[in-house]
Amino acid sequence: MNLFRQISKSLSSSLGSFDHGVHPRHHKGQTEQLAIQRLPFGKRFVIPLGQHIGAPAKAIVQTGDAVKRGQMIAEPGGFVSVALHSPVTGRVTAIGSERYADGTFQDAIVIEADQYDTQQVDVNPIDWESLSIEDFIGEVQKAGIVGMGGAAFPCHVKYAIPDGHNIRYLLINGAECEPYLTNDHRQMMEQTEELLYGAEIVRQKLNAEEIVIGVEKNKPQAIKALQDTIKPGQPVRVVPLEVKYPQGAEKMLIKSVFDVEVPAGKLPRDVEVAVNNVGTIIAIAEYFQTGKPLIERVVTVSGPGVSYPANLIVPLGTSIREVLDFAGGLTEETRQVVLGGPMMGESIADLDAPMMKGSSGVLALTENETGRPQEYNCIRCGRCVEACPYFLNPARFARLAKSRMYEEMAESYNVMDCVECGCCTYSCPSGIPIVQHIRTAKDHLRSMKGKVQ
Amino acid sequence: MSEDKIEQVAGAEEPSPARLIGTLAIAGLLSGVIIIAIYLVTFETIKENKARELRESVFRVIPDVTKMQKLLLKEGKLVVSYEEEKGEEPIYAGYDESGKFMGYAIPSDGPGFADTISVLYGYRPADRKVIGMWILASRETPGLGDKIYKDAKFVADFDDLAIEPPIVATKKGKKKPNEIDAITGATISSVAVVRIINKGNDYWVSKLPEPGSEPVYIEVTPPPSEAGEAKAQ
Amino acid sequence: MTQKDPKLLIQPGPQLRQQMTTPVVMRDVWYALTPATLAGVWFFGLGALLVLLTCIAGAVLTEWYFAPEEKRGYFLGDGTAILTGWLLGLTLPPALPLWMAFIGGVVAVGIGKTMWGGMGANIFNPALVGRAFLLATFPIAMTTWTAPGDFFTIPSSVFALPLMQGVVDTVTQASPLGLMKFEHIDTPFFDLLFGNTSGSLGETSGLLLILGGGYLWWRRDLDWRIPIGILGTAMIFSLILFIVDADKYPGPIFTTFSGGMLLGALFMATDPVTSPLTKKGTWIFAIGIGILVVLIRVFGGFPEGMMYAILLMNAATPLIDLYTQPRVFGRELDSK
Amino acid sequence: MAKEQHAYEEFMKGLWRENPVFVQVLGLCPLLAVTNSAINGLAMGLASFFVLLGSSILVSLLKSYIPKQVRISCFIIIIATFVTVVDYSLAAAMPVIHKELGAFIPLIVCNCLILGRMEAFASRNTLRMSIADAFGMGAGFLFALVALGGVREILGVGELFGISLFGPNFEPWVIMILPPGGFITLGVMLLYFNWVEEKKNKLDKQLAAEAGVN
Amino acid sequence: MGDLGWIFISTLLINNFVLAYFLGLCPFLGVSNKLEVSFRLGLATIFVMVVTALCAWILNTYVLIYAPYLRLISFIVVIASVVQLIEMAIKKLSPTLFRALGIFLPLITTNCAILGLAIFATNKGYGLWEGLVYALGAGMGFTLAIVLMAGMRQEVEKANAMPKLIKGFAFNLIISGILSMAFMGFAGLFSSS
Ligand SMILES: Cc1cc2nc3c(=O)[nH]c(=O)nc-3n(C[C@H](O)[C@H](O)[C@H](O)COP(=O)(O)O)c2cc1C
Ligand SMILES: Cc1cc2nc3c(=O)[nH]c(=O)nc-3n(C[C@H](O)[C@H](O)[C@H](O)COP(=O)(O)O)c2cc1C
Ligand SMILES: Cc1cc2nc3c(=O)[nH]c(=O)nc-3n(C[C@H](O)[C@H](O)[C@H](O)COP(=O)(O)O)c2cc1C
Ligand SMILES: Cc1cc2nc3c(=O)[nH]c(=O)nc-3n(C[C@H](O)[C@H](O)[C@H](O)CO)c2cc1C
Ligand code: SF4
Ligand code: SF4
Ligand code: SF4
Ligand code: SF4
Ligand code: FES
Repeated sequence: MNLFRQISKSLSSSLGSFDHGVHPRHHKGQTEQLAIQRLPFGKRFVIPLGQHIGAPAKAIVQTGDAVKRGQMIAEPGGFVSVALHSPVTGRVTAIGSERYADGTFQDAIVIEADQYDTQQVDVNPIDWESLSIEDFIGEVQKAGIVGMGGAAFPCHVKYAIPDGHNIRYLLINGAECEPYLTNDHRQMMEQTEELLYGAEIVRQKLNAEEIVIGVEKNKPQAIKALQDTIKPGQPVRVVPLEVKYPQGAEKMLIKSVFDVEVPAGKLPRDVEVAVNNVGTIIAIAEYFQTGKPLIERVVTVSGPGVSYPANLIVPLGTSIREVLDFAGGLTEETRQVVLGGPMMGESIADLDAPMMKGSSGVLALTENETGRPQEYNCIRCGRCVEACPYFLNPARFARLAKSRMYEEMAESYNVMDCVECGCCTYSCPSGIPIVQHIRTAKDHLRSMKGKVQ
Repeated sequence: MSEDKIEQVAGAEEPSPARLIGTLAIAGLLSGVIIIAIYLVTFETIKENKARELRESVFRVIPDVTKMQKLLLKEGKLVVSYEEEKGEEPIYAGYDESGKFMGYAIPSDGPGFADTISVLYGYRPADRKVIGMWILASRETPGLGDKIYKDAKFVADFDDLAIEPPIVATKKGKKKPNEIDAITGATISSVAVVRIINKGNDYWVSKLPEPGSEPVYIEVTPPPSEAGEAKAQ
Repeated sequence: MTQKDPKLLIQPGPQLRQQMTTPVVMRDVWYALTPATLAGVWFFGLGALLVLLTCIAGAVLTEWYFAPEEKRGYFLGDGTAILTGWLLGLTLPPALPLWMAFIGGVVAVGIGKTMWGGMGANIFNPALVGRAFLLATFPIAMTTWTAPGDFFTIPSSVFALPLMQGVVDTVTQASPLGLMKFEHIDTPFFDLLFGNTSGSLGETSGLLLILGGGYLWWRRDLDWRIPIGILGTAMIFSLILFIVDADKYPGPIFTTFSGGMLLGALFMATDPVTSPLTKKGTWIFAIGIGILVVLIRVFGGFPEGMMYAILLMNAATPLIDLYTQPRVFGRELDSK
Repeated sequence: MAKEQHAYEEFMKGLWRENPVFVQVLGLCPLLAVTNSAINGLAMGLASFFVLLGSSILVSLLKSYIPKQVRISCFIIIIATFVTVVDYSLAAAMPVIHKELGAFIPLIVCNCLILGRMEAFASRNTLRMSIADAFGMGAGFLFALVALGGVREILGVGELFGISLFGPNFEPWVIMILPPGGFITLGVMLLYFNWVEEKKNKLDKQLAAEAGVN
Repeated sequence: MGDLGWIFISTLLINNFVLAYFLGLCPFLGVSNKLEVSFRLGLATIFVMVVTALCAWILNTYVLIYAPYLRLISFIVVIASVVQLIEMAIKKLSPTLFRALGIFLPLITTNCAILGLAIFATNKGYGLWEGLVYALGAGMGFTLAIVLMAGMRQEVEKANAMPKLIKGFAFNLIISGILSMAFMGFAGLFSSS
């Protein structure tokens, strides 16, 4: 048995992948050859105070204030929180409730751009080498940098390594396993130098031994660009990965690259790894090279419902409508607009909602992609079980959730370990919205827990 | 009697162990008396019923007999027995009116389709033939396996059946003297009956006395049932 | 208010779905069964077709009767009632009285499926529940095999009055399994492959069944582990017995191609609803069936054990599922 | 008179409203094991009836003398005594039936219905009420046995109490007299009882609602 | 197949106490909603059955040949006392098990499977070894049946899809019927060849 395990283990590790997962068509052809373009500045920018995981930021400007591009307009609201900066030079016209992409209302700062400003910023490099780790973390927080891989988790928190832990590897997540998205791909090709520079900064600050960049094999140009740019002797390694969703989920990535499982409920640092998205690292590099905080990001605009797909640098706070208009507007057939990737992203209720730090893509989907099969009873085909990268039992979740046996889902089946990657729902022939059931269960369990405490 | 009175009885201080044991003893005694009484009342009839049933079965498998006696194997020899004796498998000898030996009735059992099948069959040592078969107990499927006793044709196949070479059940129509026709749809049960008889033969045939020297019928002895009854009294 | 974009859908993720849906899966099984069914009807004649259709009618009517009125279209739309009736029909003797076939369809769906809460909730294979019921209820009619014959001659037993016995007036002939079990007579491989033998309506043409199974495998509708596991186990087991005593025990080829082995392994054990969820569980399930089939066929009271083997392993499926839960990612790492 | 009414109530309760089999689902083992024909059901039912009645009378009479701690043992001894009596009497009077019912007569001892009645009723009530209760429960059990045996015999062999119902060409439903048939038939009968019950409840509710409106 | 082997297989599978003889239905239907408890009850039953077979043999050999009329009473009393002892032992050794089995331990005593075992073994005229193997087969058959049943019941209760009308005993009886039908497949095992 042991031997068998070892053989299967070595086999799976040689493939550079994790077990289970799904293979949706990746649809990246539309944009992967398109160079990143800059989206012209619009007129009105909406900067939500809570666009990252953790406490919302606190506004430090008032209605009527003039602000400059790159100027801090909100300070972190706690440790797990980051600063916000104005994406344009202009004037604060309002601070109040604004509509979000998902249709809810939340506090935001509204800035009217100054039509006549050049929107240039001064270059102010920061001497990172002399910073202590604490100061470095402070700088990253001040720069407003959050995870660009989708979760928008404040980046500096990951760098606050408690005593007794150390980081051996800085793992850069260039998997980009979500279909349609090519922003990471283009950045790895076009901003290779910045990426390696930023990685070196983080590596030195964290005292890591090596930088490892994991890239799915369907991005050969990115892999080549990286390999060509790495200087001999530099502690950087590029690992090509099997094309499979969710290769980019951090625990999957760690498994694929190092063949190590991060124990449930633990963080990557517990296996001596820090994981950052490509975009995150480039944002750090830019901040220390030029002093420019996180005020714009690269966004893929794609999908069959967009006339001219593109990879765009978008100033944060720009409305989704402007982004889409730049890409030629929506076609007649569009049924749905998604912020982020089609697997993890969310439907947009309101096109006037702003782009945020975590918005990696704007996708317009047609009937073909969004049509849902009629829901049938689970036929226990096991496809979801074979898809779940966390080896959970989604069929059981769906069944138990229907009979509202939430406690059992947690006690016997570890529902809380689910990362909601969507593989199960994707693969279910009976059209059961398993992830939705899981979310309901988790909400219920969390609220029960809240009540007990 | 009202509820509270019960409560009183129950809630009273622990009765002494002596009282408990006493109650149980009285209950036991009472029940013992009743049981022995009913036993004595019914004993004779039950015994008779059983004996009658046995006699009927034996008479069924050995044609033309009117008398029988029980035989036990003792130190390699068959001896006549009148009493309930444990441990030994009995067989029965049948005689006609004149006391002439007609054949043995041999019980045998073995696995059938459902549960154990118990068979009683008649055997005539003179020409080494099975001369009758009756099922004492079986749980074979009604409508299928139960044809081994409900199907007259099948039962009749055993009325004149050579035992050498060992009996076989065939599905192609019996041709040889040692063959019987298996019942269609109940082949398993048919084969089982055959196997059970072969098993009985394997065990008994070599142990039976030479033809001609069978135990003679002893008229004077009381029939087994009376012997038992005498003992009980 | 932004009502400029009224068409936008809001739905929770993931937005993408793979293409296969449950009704499509079920229809694929229909297509896969068609060649073997046509062959069965060709060999056994129109009577067989009537038996098959009656089974389907019994199954579908029962499904319809018990479905809530407003959801009838939905209940019947998944195509499983027809499939259940169809598969049941394929396992029946071609000259079975129609009223019995109808009862089989009713029991299959009524007790095999509806009672449990409809599609997906049952633990036992509905078609086999129907068949097991019929076999235990009408054992004689269910083991009366007619020989392949004239296409237009319908045995009069087919039209027996309800509750009354059928009189079989066509040629009856022991099935290859019966011949093997009770008389140790082998049937030529060629006949087993092409179906010119007596037996259940749809089980006789090995080749066409494999063709259908191959189609399902190609469509990814069935888990190849189940047929491979069953056939492999049964072949190994029977090979061992064959080596021990070639006169008494059937060989692996006969075992594989005779009786309901292929129909069961390819179409009935693979019923996703009643087989385990995980790969490991699936292997256990398949190997269990393989062992039980040979055990019952060779040592048991019935010539054919496929149905009982599948039902028994169906009963064990909840336990198999329970004990083959995959180890959750990142949990119990130390138990390695 | 009130008492009379009461006893009648107790009787009807056992026979129908709290039928030991269909409502309380007690005493299943002997019930299923012997009911492959109506006559066997009848015999078993009568035997159980007798044991229940006899034990009820005795327990009710002796209730104040039996200490609580050993009451179960005493009940069992009493029941076992009556069972032995039935066993021997049946063997003497009706050997054929006795052979059919075989080992299941002694198993009446284990019938939880009987022990349950001793514990729950006879040991707490007057002789009169206990008799009424035993009559009701016994009759209810008997009714269930005969009903189940009847259904199984009718379908299983096409006869009722040995009288052929459908003529010689009837195709018997063999499963009915086999064990699975026992389970399934009883299951379906319980289902029927549930259904009747639900219909009645619905009707009651409807009537109540109508009464409320008026 | 040797005689002992056949006795074992026969009671385990072919003439399963629950599924073919309808013995031990109360625990079979009553306790089979939880797998864990069912399994333990099964083990307890195996144990009690083996002890019962031993007691029955002793009684048969040394007591009942002199007083056959005491058969029923003596079986009941002896088995009840033995179970009482076991109950006390379990209470001491494993309070958890005791709690899990709850009221069912005493029920094992008045369980007809136990008495049935003693009576059938006597009727069949089994000796000591045959009786013990018979008990083992019967107990394991009971365990097999109740564990399968518990697995299925847990599963359907989770799915919770069956119509309200049939829930409960009716449903469990019909599942038992199907299981019993499936076990018919073992009929004739090792007796045909
Ligand atoms: C199902 C799933 C898929 C993910 N896919 C990606 C991905 O393709 N690329 C990526 O950078 N991060 C992805 N993530 C986020 C990573 O887990 C991880 O949070 C991120 O790489 C950390 O870097 P960041 O904090 O710099 O974003 C995914 C997360 C989940 C749960
Ligand atoms: C309270 C808390 C503390 C965290 N601390 C760390 C940390 O110290 N190091 C780290 O790499 N990630 C840390 N994370 C982030 C998670 O590992 C993970 O990257 C984040 O939830 C987003 O994951 P995703 O981008 O894969 O979706 C923390 C998350 C939370 C909620
Ligand atoms: C429910 C059922 C009960 C059966 N009962 C018996 C039986 O008691 N005895 C028996 O020999 N065959 C019985 N059989 C039939 C056997 O399984 C087997 O098919 C038969 O013995 C083969 O005989 P044949 O080749 O003559 O048809 C039964 C079959 C079924 C379906
Ligand atoms: C590959 C496959 C095999 C199937 N086999 C059967 C079968 O043997 N019997 C049956 O009633 N339904 C079968 N079905 C249909 C369906 O799964 C079944 O009716 C469910 O058990 C009903 O809940 C099958 C479906 C598929 C996809
Ligand atoms: S964030 Fe999602 S889309 Fe991007 S690489 Fe990770 S898994 Fe793939
Ligand atoms: S959403 Fe949760 S349960 Fe479903 S596949 Fe992903 S991790 Fe597994
Ligand atoms: S994929 Fe869907 S139908 Fe298949 S087992 Fe999972 S939940 Fe059930
Ligand atoms: S108490 Fe006895 S009769 Fe009643 S259900 Fe339980 S075992 Fe059956
Ligand atoms: S009646 Fe058989 S166990 Fe209760």
